[in-house]
Amino acid sequence: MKFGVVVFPGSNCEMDCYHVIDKVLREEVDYVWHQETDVSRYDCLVLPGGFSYGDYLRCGAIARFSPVMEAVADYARGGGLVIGICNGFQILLEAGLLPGAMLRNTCLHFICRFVDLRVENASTPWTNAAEAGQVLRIPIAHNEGNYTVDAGTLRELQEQGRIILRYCAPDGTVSEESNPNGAMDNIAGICNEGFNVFGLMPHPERASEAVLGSTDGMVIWESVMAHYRGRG
Amino acid sequence: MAELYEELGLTEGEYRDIVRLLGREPNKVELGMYSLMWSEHCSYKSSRAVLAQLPTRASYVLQGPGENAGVIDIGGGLAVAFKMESHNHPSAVEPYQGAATGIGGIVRDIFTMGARPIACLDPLRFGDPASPRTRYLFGGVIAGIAGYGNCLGIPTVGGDIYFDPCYEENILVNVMCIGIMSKESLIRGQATGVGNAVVLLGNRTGRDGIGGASILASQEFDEKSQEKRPSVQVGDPFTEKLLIEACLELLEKKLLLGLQDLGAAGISCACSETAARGGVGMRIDLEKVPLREEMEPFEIMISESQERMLAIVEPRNLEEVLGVCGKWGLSAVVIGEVTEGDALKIYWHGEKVVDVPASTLASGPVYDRPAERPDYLDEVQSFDPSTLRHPEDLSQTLLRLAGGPNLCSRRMVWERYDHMVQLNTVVYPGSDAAVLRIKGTSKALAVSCDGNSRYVYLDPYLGTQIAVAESARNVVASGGVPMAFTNCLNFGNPEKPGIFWQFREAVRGMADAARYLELPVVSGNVSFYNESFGAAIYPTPVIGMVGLIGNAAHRMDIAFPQEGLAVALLGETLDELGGSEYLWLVHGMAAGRPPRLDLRLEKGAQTTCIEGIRRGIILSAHDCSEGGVAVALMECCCAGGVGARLEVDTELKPVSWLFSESQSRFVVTLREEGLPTLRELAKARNVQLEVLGRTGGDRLVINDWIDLEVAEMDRVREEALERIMRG
Amino acid sequence: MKVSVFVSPKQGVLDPAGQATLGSLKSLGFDEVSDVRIGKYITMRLEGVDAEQAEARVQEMCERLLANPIIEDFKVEIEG
Amino acid sequence: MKVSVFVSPKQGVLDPAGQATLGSLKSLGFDEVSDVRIGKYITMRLEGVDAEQAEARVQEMCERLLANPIIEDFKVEIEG
Ligand SMILES: Nc1ncnc2c1ncn2[C@@H]1O[C@H](COP(=O)(O)OP(=O)(O)O)[C@@H](O)[C@H]1O
Ligand SMILES: [Mg+2]
Repeated sequence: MKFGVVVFPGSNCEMDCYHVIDKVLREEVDYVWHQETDVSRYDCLVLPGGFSYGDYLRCGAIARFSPVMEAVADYARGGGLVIGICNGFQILLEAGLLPGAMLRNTCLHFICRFVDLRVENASTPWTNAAEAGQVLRIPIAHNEGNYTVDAGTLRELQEQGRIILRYCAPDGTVSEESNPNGAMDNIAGICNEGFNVFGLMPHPERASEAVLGSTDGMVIWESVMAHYRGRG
Repeated sequence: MAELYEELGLTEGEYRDIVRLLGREPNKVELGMYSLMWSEHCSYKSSRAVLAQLPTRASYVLQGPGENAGVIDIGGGLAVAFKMESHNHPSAVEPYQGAATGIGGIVRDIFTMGARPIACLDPLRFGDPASPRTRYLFGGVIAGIAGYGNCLGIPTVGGDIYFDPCYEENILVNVMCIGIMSKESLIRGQATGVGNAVVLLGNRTGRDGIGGASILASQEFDEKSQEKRPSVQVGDPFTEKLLIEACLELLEKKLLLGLQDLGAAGISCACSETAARGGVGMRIDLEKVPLREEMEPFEIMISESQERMLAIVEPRNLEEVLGVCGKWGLSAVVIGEVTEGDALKIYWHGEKVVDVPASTLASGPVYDRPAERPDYLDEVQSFDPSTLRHPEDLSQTLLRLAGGPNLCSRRMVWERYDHMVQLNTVVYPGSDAAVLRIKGTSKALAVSCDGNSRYVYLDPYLGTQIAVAESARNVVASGGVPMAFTNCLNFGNPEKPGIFWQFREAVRGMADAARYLELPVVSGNVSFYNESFGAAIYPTPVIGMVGLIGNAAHRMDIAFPQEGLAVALLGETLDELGGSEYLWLVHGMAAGRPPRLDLRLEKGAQTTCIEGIRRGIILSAHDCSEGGVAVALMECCCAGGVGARLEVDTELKPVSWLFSESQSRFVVTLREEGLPTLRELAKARNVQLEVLGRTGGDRLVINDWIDLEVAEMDRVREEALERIMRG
Repeated sequence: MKVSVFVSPKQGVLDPAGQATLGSLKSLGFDEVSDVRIGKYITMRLEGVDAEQAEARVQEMCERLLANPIIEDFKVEIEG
Repeated sequence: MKVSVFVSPKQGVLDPAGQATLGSLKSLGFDEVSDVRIGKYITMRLEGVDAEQAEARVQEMCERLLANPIIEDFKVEIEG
């Protein structure tokens, strides 16, 4: 399976994603510079975390006009697998590939720590290796992860099973106390209608090696690999 | 010129030296450059002679002090660059931007050497935690470090924080950065090769910090500082991130001969230092410098606009260099060339405005300042803690320490920092040292920052020795072998004999400890004039220690890992409450003598601990520092969520055993069967080993002195800082 | 030509910064404040266009980049 | 009473967000833009004060909390 990790000026998790794909998953991987216009050779695109364009103006607002984003949009429309992590998620929102927008965390500061996430839909390309209701321990690291969307779209997301991950307590209870950033309905990750585009605030690449304290992020990588190989 | 040199902070003697060196009177621009380059901040004129006694060499030191950062060889073709720096005054004026640009500056020092920055640490000192000013400064500084460091994608993995009224007006913001590189990529801030191009990379130049850092850092701080406000530098972490990537790419492609960051005194400093180090001259056409606004030549020379670098490039590589910068969206402009001789000549639209020997700018005067032991020492040292009445309820006393500003958990701080990015952090903040794995090898680095200035105030020589020893001990407790350290020396006005004596004694203590423990000092920074309204801060040397863990599997943290383990104390506990946190928090006193330090025992305890870890006997380790063994035990319990039941047999009074800050001690856990070996290891080094009891349960119980629920201690520790900062 | 753009959080959209600022103002004793919303104040210069063209162009800039219609409203002012 | 506060980066102070936005506008083809600066647009309601009192109070709020006088300028507008 061949992954492409898209690099925007100011991305800073691209090397982490590359490392995990290359050294842990042992799959093929390239960096894709934001000025490239052809991404057709990849089986999955990763939009990594970081501060593209310094998060200036609004997170992801400037990056979404990078030339590569038109190619990413075409790729997604054709059913290609796209995962946006943290800033990558914000870029997908700004580009309209996923619905909604990000506000500042209600605590108004950056938060970097492990959180618990409940898998709400385990029959997606991104979560088929999990069981519905399974709790994953994966770190977040962001300033703007307070997801918001209009009521109609929220209902759609809920009804179509497009809310993939929600912040929860270690026992899986979804509550206000387990919401680190104020996100609507505790949303940590969502998909598009076709389920081929996935955006999430937590960083699975930071939880893919035992030495880093958790391997729960592997669920996501293993799911997408299984999906690609027709087993998902 | 007479009024001008005084106004610029030069003495009459210095002015005469300049005239003698030039063989003529300097013009205004030249004088301004000398005033900055010969300022304390840039020239180290008061400290240089004293610093000469520090040991700086070891077989593995690739670069000692004198460059942008120190570099050590860690084997396997890899090297580590690191340095610490202060951004105290700018942070007191504008905490967010001051701290942010502090991170920016130290990070540039690291990638300037050819290393990829892999971690930052931030030793901070604030005033009274109850004052609104402290809360404002604290909030701004933390946000600034987070705002800049997080954006760069460099994890901030450690630091330390002390609150003391002595820092009320002069907070300290020290920052350390560590980078990793292949040995061959080491590059220096040198200009070589006549005819080579001098290229300015990065942000455009504006009026930032004009008369800023160098002047601010070289004068005492009082009401006048208000007027200096407009010169505050604003950080642009996005451009810095691009600079890191562009410079590392340029270096990897071997396109640069020299690289130098622009810091204090801007272009003046970068040009004169690179030319002087390379023994060449330089011609600069100042009008080529890209500007944000209209500026005078003098202003351009000294502007401290951030996120700029100076590179020396062979003409045949120019096009490729500009190409790489263009790819990263960075401006890169040839502003001059390397010339024969040693003259720095600066032109403004063809007219020569400066013509001075570069070396005379780069090496300023050296002073041997008068030093005199200050009077306060006799008074504070003669205090005898044994005359005190101690509280009856020791559990409550321990809780009070746990929730006190200096000992409570710093989680709310490090959780605002991205401490995980780059996927190297394998022991998170909250332990003794942070541990960073080195991908592609079995190795890891352990890094820690330390400096208890109350000890240094009470005894500058001993206090500074302790800072070195404690920093090494933190590295050891994390499984690392200390290799080398950097430091930042924060002191008052060196022109005052009492302050200079503190400085001299502190450096002597650092040198002696470093020599005994065989730890070279590879880089550092001096910040003088930390005074306001005539009152100086405590003398505050801060140590930044780097150690190597040969096998990352041997990394260690402080948490009691499971129930049923033996809890042992390595090292001896003495009746030493002088200078302790207990004395400060409970009795409101900073007095007495700091704890003793026997460097032989220190080394013995450290090697015992390391051996025990390497042989897999020791399963958790924590050094004892502020708050004594009681606080250390509490931290071990809270970190692991595991209690302990301990029986202590001692002649000492309970408070002394619990809260004395005796040095050279570790709390360790191990399995029963490991005890005989650890006993042997300790005995061979004359180190005491005392088994205190067993881990287990959900309480910490020590004799009939302490009986506390782990969950309660944890809650008190974790909630304290946020509560204190809410006011 | 000088142009100002005012971007503000849409009615009904949460404004965490505004709420926190309101809280701080109250705790500083500014009890008369009852609602705070924080948006962006963007100023720019435009060259070689007249006011009418400018209006249209800036409108377009807002729609494409300067504001996010899901969470923000904007208004434009041309100073000439 | 409705009050607006406009906070902008002081002349000469670096404005990285403005620079990045300018770059982006240019690459989107808005060549006529020559300078962008990004500040804050704060709106609030004040109860039980008249315009003159409001002016003075908001001025104070700006100095104490809403603007950072070291790097920012501000202006106040009372709408009544
Ligand atoms: N300013 C800070 N930034 C990040 N981490 C910090 C900071 N201050 C303290 N820490 C972390 O908190 C832990 C406890 O610090 P400290 O009490 O100074 O440790 P020690 O006494 O072992 O030197 C350490 O892991 C340290 O790195
Ligand atoms: Mg320690």
